[in-house]
Amino acid sequence: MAWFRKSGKKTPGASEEDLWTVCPSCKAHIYKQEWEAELKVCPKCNYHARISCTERRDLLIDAGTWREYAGHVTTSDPLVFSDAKGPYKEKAAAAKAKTGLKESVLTGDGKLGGIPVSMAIMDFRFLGGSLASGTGEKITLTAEHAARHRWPFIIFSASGGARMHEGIISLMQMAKTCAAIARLNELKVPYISVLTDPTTGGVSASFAMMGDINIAEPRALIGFAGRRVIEETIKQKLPDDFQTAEYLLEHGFIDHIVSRKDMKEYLHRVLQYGKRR
Amino acid sequence: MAWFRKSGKKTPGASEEDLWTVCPSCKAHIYKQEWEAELKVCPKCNYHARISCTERRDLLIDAGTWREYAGHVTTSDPLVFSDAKGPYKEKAAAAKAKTGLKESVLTGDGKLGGIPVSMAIMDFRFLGGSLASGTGEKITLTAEHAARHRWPFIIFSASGGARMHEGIISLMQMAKTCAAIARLNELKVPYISVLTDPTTGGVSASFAMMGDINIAEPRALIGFAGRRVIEETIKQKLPDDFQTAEYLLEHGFIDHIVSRKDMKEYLHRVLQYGKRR
Amino acid sequence: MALDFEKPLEEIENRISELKKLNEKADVSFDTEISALERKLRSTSKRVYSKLSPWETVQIARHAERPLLRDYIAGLCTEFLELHGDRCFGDDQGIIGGFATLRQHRVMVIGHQKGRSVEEKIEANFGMASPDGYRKAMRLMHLAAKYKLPIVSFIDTPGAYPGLEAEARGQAEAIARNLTEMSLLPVPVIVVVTGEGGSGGAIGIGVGNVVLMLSNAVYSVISPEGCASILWRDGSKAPEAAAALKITADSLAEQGIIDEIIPEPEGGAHRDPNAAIESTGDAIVKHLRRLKKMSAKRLIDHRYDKFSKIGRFKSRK
Amino acid sequence: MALDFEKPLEEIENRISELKKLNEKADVSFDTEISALERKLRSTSKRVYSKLSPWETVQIARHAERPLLRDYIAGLCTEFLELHGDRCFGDDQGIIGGFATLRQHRVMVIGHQKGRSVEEKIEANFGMASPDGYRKAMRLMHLAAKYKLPIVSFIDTPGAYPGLEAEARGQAEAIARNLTEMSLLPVPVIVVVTGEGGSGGAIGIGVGNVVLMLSNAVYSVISPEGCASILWRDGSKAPEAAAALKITADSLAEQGIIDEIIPEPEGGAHRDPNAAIESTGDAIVKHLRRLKKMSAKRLIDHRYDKFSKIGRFKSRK
Ligand SMILES: [Zn+2]
Ligand SMILES: [Zn+2]
Repeated sequence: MAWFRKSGKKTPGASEEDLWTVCPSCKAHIYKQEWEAELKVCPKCNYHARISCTERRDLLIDAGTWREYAGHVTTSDPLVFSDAKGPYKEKAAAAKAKTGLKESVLTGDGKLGGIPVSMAIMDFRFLGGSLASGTGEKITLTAEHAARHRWPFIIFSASGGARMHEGIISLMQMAKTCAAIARLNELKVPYISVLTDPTTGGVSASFAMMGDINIAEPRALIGFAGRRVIEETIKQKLPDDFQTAEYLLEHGFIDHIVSRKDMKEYLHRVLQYGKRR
Repeated sequence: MAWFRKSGKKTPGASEEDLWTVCPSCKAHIYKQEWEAELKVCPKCNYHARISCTERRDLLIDAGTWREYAGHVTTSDPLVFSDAKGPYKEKAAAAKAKTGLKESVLTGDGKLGGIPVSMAIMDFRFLGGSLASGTGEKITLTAEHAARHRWPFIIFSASGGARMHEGIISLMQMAKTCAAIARLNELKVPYISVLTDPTTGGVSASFAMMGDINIAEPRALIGFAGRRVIEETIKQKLPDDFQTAEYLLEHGFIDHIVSRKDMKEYLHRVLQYGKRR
Repeated sequence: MALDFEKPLEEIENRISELKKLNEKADVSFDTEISALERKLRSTSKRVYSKLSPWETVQIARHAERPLLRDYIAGLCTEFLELHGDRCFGDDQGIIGGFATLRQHRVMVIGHQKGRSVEEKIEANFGMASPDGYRKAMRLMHLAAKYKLPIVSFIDTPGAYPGLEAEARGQAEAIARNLTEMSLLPVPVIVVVTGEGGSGGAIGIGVGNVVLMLSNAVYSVISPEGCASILWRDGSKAPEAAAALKITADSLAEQGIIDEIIPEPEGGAHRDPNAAIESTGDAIVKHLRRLKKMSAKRLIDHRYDKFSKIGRFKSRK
Repeated sequence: MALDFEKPLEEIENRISELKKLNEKADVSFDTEISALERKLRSTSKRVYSKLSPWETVQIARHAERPLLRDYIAGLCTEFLELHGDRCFGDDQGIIGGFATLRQHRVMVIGHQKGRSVEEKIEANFGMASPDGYRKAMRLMHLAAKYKLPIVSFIDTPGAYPGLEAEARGQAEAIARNLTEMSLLPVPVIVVVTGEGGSGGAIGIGVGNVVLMLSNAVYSVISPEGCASILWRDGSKAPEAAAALKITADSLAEQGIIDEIIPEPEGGAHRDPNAAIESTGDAIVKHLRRLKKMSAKRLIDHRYDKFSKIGRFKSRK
């Protein structure tokens, strides 16, 4: 696989820890090379670990065909927000430095098995994949770009919800992005939503739920309200499978659960049905 | 009230029975004159007894404005159907003789508080208000008539469901009438559905449920499957209020419950909002 | 599993196989007798199946080995991407659907699922769909409209599920909405009645530009048993009711309700499922080719005309 | 029911009423003292209310006596025909709606209902709507579109209900669908934030051509308490969070999110509900007159432009 990071740091005498990784779900020890070869999916329990937007892009887009779109858009600080841990500006700067991204979503177009597509891929590492002005703007601009070219639009969601630090403007991105999706519907441009771990709050309650078909990765957490908030509200424990992809499938909100290794092929198949005719 | 029948048979020395009627619901004895003055609504328990299509028309349509439409349509016997009790033809003839109607629905147009409306009023006395070729044809023709004139269309349903005696053609009237309603929607012509006791089976599962707003008379029986069939299927007793208008209101299928005496005024109010603008 | 009226055939078949066994063991040859019996089997077969009563047809339409939706999909579609959910409450298994490539045509397939094994049957509620099934079907049909995909709808249900929950969540509303919204679909809709066309539960996904029907399928306003118990006050009069209701493909063609009868192998589709499935595919593709040439507006008008003329009253009649 | 920061005012008010009582009984007159106190009350009032902190504004926005949707309807509408049901599952009372005649304009009113009495509050789930509430609202908005009626949407909710059932029946889907479908409504949509504009539960009926806001209402991506417990890890830091989130009408106007601030009587709408309600009616009618002149296409484009420019990135900035 093209996208997994070469373990460049490995030196002679590397400790055991460098060779093994621990599955965050079942705690099994997996040989790092296998972990990467399995696309960060646990071979023991099928846990789909979170991956970066570029890793995901490389898994899906034909080599050499990706063109970033709206890449100039970055975070804003309309409220000059600051909390207990300091200014939002610094937090955002740190996120940028850590990830090399300018916002919580990577947007662009490319070919998926030869089919031109427009794509937005959220990255949970960037401030929890939160939806803020830049995120909404990038998704909207890319949806409009897709509309102009009549390219199918695919969003991979991974988000804890709206980003508080940009206040009401973050909330408004729910309406803004959904309006862009509505225009795709009017133009009969396919829109596929893929929900990955986690897709919650304002993202689940906007574009992520509005796909022509909604696909999820296995066991992804998907929901509107947080588990703790719900338990406090209803004063009872929630079932274990609550807000999993499987739970949502059963309740009618997800069309299909697709493993990471099958995702590209599945999307390619689906897109055949959305071809212009 | 113009519509109640004069008790013309009353002669000197009439027995007590001629003066009193028994409420079919609470079994209270009601003075006949009161029963009629109350529009056949029980003053003790608010039971709305079934009334004929002409009684209902006279309650709603401004005097002198009614014009029957599609009045030539009558029953057909495409299957030359006969059952244990004899030929359908005879049954239909008997219904016609008894009611003076040609089919289970009265269709036409008139003014409701000055507003021109198209209307279909089912009559339970005519073979249980069953939906057959003539019923569906009359409703469809009248809906098309309403569409041409852009008159609001109002259906009063009262039906046990599709009429078996005309076989599959009765079933097809569900699709036929709904297609006519769909055309009204396309043209933005208001369609109000009023569900009266009983509205079940193929009528509940077609035009009766498709009003811009669905209104019901108090305690009307409304449902898809019969109570006995359901109890046999699920092997348990159903709650008392099951399939009542009140139950359907609670479950989101009815907009409002309107008493018979308020019906004309309520419809008149609603129609103000559906005026062409 | 022979049906009652198939007993004579079963007897002949049994005798043939006995003789064949003897043929292998014994010195004497029974070839002549076997040939005679086989001739008799063919003629008896022809006689039995050519004059099936409507009630016997019902038995075939409900036959446990009759091909089901999953068999048609497996036989006709090189690809089936099942889609799930009504986006509102659940994912009923009484109606399933998804993208399918049917003999090279990309379509949306929807249809009743009855289930073959006991587990499947329970999961699918024996093909009796709930409101979420009808709502899922409508969602998929709207998706087909967006993607300009023809819709192929397979009908095979005893009826919509008559349960408390189904009533509470709007069985009537769900069917009514489908009837209304299907009438405006801007894509070809081909309906195939493959087994039982049970009342409102059937027509709830049955508003097509063409309605095809297998030769031993039935399609009825009410089940023969239900009709018998109401009009004869005796459920055992189902055969009489079945006859009176005129629910067989021949009768429905005469009544102008269906557009084409798809011939089944002698004895019914279950005696040669592949042949039945192939014939069904042929018929679907034939109509698909024709309908695909129509504009969206023409398709909608065509469907409207088709249904509005059913029961059209002719005063001279 | 005085709020904390209103305590000084309450004290002055109490002394005035004591003196007034004495005035009646005693021979000496306290008129001079009373006049002085009344002057003091006015100036203190002005001082207190003119520099309310965001957190104090939240208190006013949530005030138990603040006018609720039913009060606005009673005050502004000569007729309200409440309509019920989502046609799918139920009739949530957290959002209500119906035909209304608002100052002679026929409109569709929808909005959150909080309830005044304990019973009403429980019935309305304290204004926290469930998916059926959002679906009912959308159904009524589609009906308004059919009837070409402007929509007036009143926002006053702590947020969408975070319950197990609400999640299971698609709280996220219901809100998302509203956001999507509201953007295409071919009629004027006027949104008024009258009290609490709580997050997704608020915007779920909040996609308007204009968004108005009462001067002491708040509108926020998250409740101050929720924000404090996440970002300060201390729920008691809600006042700080309220300030940081910039959730008051003034701040939202500065951010270009709302189109007009509806002035409230000094001390808040609850101190003179009729005045607040009348001002709200004035503002609604003003915008209604303007929007009614726009074509369906223009209204849709106008709404799209309004929202798509929120958070529009300017590279030079
Ligand atoms: Zn694992
Ligand atoms: Zn009574």
